[in-house]
Amino acid sequence: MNKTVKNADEALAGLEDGMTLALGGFGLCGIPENSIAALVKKGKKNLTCISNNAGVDDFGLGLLLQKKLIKKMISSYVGENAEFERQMLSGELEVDLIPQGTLATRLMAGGYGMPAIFTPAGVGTEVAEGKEVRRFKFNGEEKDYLMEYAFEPDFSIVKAWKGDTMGNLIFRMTARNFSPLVAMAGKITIAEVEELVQPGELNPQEIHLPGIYVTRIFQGEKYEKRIEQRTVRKR
Amino acid sequence: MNKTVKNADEALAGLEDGMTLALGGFGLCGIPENSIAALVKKGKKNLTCISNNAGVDDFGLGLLLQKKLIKKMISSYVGENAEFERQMLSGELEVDLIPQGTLATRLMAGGYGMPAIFTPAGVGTEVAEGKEVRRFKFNGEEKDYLMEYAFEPDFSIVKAWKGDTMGNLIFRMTARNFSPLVAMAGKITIAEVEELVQPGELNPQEIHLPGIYVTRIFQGEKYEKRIEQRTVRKR
Amino acid sequence: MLDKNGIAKRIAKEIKDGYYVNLGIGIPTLCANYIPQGVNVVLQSENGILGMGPFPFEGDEDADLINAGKQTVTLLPGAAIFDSALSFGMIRAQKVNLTILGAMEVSENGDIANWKIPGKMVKGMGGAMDLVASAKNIIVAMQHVNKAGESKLLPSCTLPITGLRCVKKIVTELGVLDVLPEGGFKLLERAPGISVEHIQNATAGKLIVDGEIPEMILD
Amino acid sequence: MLDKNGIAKRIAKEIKDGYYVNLGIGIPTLCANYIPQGVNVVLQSENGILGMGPFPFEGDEDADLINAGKQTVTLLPGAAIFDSALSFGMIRAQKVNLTILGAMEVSENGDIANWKIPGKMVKGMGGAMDLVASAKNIIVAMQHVNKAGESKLLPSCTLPITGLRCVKKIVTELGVLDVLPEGGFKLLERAPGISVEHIQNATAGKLIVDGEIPEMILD
Repeated sequence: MNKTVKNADEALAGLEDGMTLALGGFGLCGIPENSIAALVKKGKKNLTCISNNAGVDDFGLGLLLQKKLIKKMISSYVGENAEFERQMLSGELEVDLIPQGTLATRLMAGGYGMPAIFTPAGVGTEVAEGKEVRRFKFNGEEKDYLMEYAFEPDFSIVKAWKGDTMGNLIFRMTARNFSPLVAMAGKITIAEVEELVQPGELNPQEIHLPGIYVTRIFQGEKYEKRIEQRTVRKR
Repeated sequence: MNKTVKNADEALAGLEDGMTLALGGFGLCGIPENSIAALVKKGKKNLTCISNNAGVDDFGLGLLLQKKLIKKMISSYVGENAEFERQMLSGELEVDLIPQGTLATRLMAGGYGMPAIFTPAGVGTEVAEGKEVRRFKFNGEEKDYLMEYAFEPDFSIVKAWKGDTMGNLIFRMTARNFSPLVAMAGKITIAEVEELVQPGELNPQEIHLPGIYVTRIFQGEKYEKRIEQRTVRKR
Repeated sequence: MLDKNGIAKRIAKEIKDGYYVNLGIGIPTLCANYIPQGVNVVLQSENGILGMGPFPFEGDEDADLINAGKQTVTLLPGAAIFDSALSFGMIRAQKVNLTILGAMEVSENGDIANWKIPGKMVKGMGGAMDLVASAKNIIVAMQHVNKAGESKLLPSCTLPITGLRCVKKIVTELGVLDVLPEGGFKLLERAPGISVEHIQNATAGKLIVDGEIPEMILD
Repeated sequence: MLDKNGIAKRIAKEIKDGYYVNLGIGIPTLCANYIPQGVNVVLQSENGILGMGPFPFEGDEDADLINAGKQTVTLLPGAAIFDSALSFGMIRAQKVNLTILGAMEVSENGDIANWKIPGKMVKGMGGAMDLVASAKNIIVAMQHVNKAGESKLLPSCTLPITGLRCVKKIVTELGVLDVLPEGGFKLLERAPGISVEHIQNATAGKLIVDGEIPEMILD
């Protein structure tokens, strides 16, 4: 069961204009750098991208925005990105802002085969418009919940720290973030890894995402791992 | 943030007659042996137990059944237990049999703050009686799902392999099973561990259940780890 | 007429390279022994394993490593361990390509009954209801008739249902049958030495015999 | 009148031993610097950390270890890392004892607006809507009035709502106020040198002044 492909280009086989992509990462942390570069090169248009953030002007999903490849972003937090702002305000780019926990849980729901979930996030706000509201008693409290639907992206693209050729993934530190959830939601799931190893080299107990969710895997050529907010203490 | 208690007895402080308990384990694999022994000693009655299985006659939850401490079992698979059968057929013991995935997901829903979930398991069967059925399109297919409610046990009791004093847990092999889900659902959660370590001794990336879900933790005195079906190959 | 290993052997031919497979208790478990050379499959056990291996060598049993039948097992290289919620999550999300399980009855529209006999001690459905409600591809391994000689392939199930319209294929000691979406058991193959008439007599539900029915080839 | 650090210092007194706390961006982040000795707390960051530590020493930054504000951070002993779904799971399940965040407006019934100004570039709600919808105990850290001198404590919010009836306590540069379940801002403490009248003038919503209002004690 070898899921290895040569590179990002080969991994993206089958991607078409107008498809929906989900991408892992939080800010610039844990983003699939090599796949994003390949997406830019490939130039498929009118993409809908599900990703917590939209990158910065010259890195991450910002690179796709510059090429005007994205029709719609589904995110919880954007900004830090002038081209994004320009496209959004001019109406070139559709933006669907949703609560961060809702985003994460809708991806998880896709991977868990649950067509919908309930969350209190957004009740009474414009996020609730047009959505089904339902009252539940939970944790000793009666309150309203929104019903939110699972995401089912055509392609899911994530970066992991280590992966084996069967697709089992281990993430490093907070580069985990949305990535396992993104990976489990995809109809086709691409994992790029910093280190690709043979089956048996990862401890079965330490795997964050079982390979059954991964369709194609490759070792990324290089990783810049840019830091968005370098905050430090003096020694 | 030290959650250590001396032993199972101390961990069970606050347990009362008639409460609902969820217990980790699959068959006899990964069951909280020391806590079960303490429950027998404590003798609180009319307990409702949520557990995938009900143990065997002389081990696991079978020990509570012998003492007639359990009023109701919520499980996916029972049997292998003559006393269980006797109490069930005589009507002394209520038994609510539910699909295994439903059991797991209802526990998870408790820990994830989701009051209800949807699953296709049991649609069209007697499990669906009295439950809300809802049609969704998911994965290219329209089908019916049951709405099932989150579990909110008064006490959750699990056994882990390693844990630190802050309650972070790591499970070994398939002794993981329901245990992280049980642990996250409890109003009060007790973890007994084979090895209790200091904060910093566990790798933060390898933790299966973050300590925020654990109320009390102790190192079990000893573990028998009985095997239910010893199946082997000849060398 | 096939014995249990024969049924398992025939079903194993349905397992394709690259499949993730969940094997139920009994005959389905035996299928693992007959997976053809060169066919790479990963076995899922719903208590939280992908990459389940054979039973351990004597003395190597690990109480913390069992399958959904509570039997001691081993892991193969590339295995992964997870909790029960994720296990049924991947089942519900239809990431498991094939589910093989036993049945007490199957109806001609694909309903399955395999968890409960009213009036008898009920042990529970375990993961069966989740599996049959979710899997896209379900093969039933069972005897064609019960111990009383009554057909288990029925117009409709008489026992409490485990799942509706879910069984796609049935392999019994007598033959191989597809359950058609429009209803009916379509006979595909006969077991060695078994006549169509024999199968017809053992099938209470609607049997569809279309043209010559070949004898199955096992090796 | 308190500066930002003063507000953070006062809020830090609300953090009790054994609390799991989520700190928003801005003033709330500063609270971590003033947690009293002997009070053990665990900081949660919604991108997947329990046990977040201070910023790293220069040169120790790790691109894979950031907080929800995308700042490089460290882990303390006993930390745990998890994915975003579990992170919001524990928030929704109310395992996080205290959430401290900023606001543009708070209404006298506890509604909060802090994510969107119509007509301006909208950056998104991030995790704020999840946090305010779920947390049992929410303290808002903010300025009492905006840059135009208008009160941010209102009869009802004028900006798009982030969450309904969720704020329990507000600490501003002028004082400490509880939001009462039946509605109204109950003044609990005045900032050093600030009069009740000053606070009354800066509060557009219903202010409840019951008896003598003490000046706050910060050390």
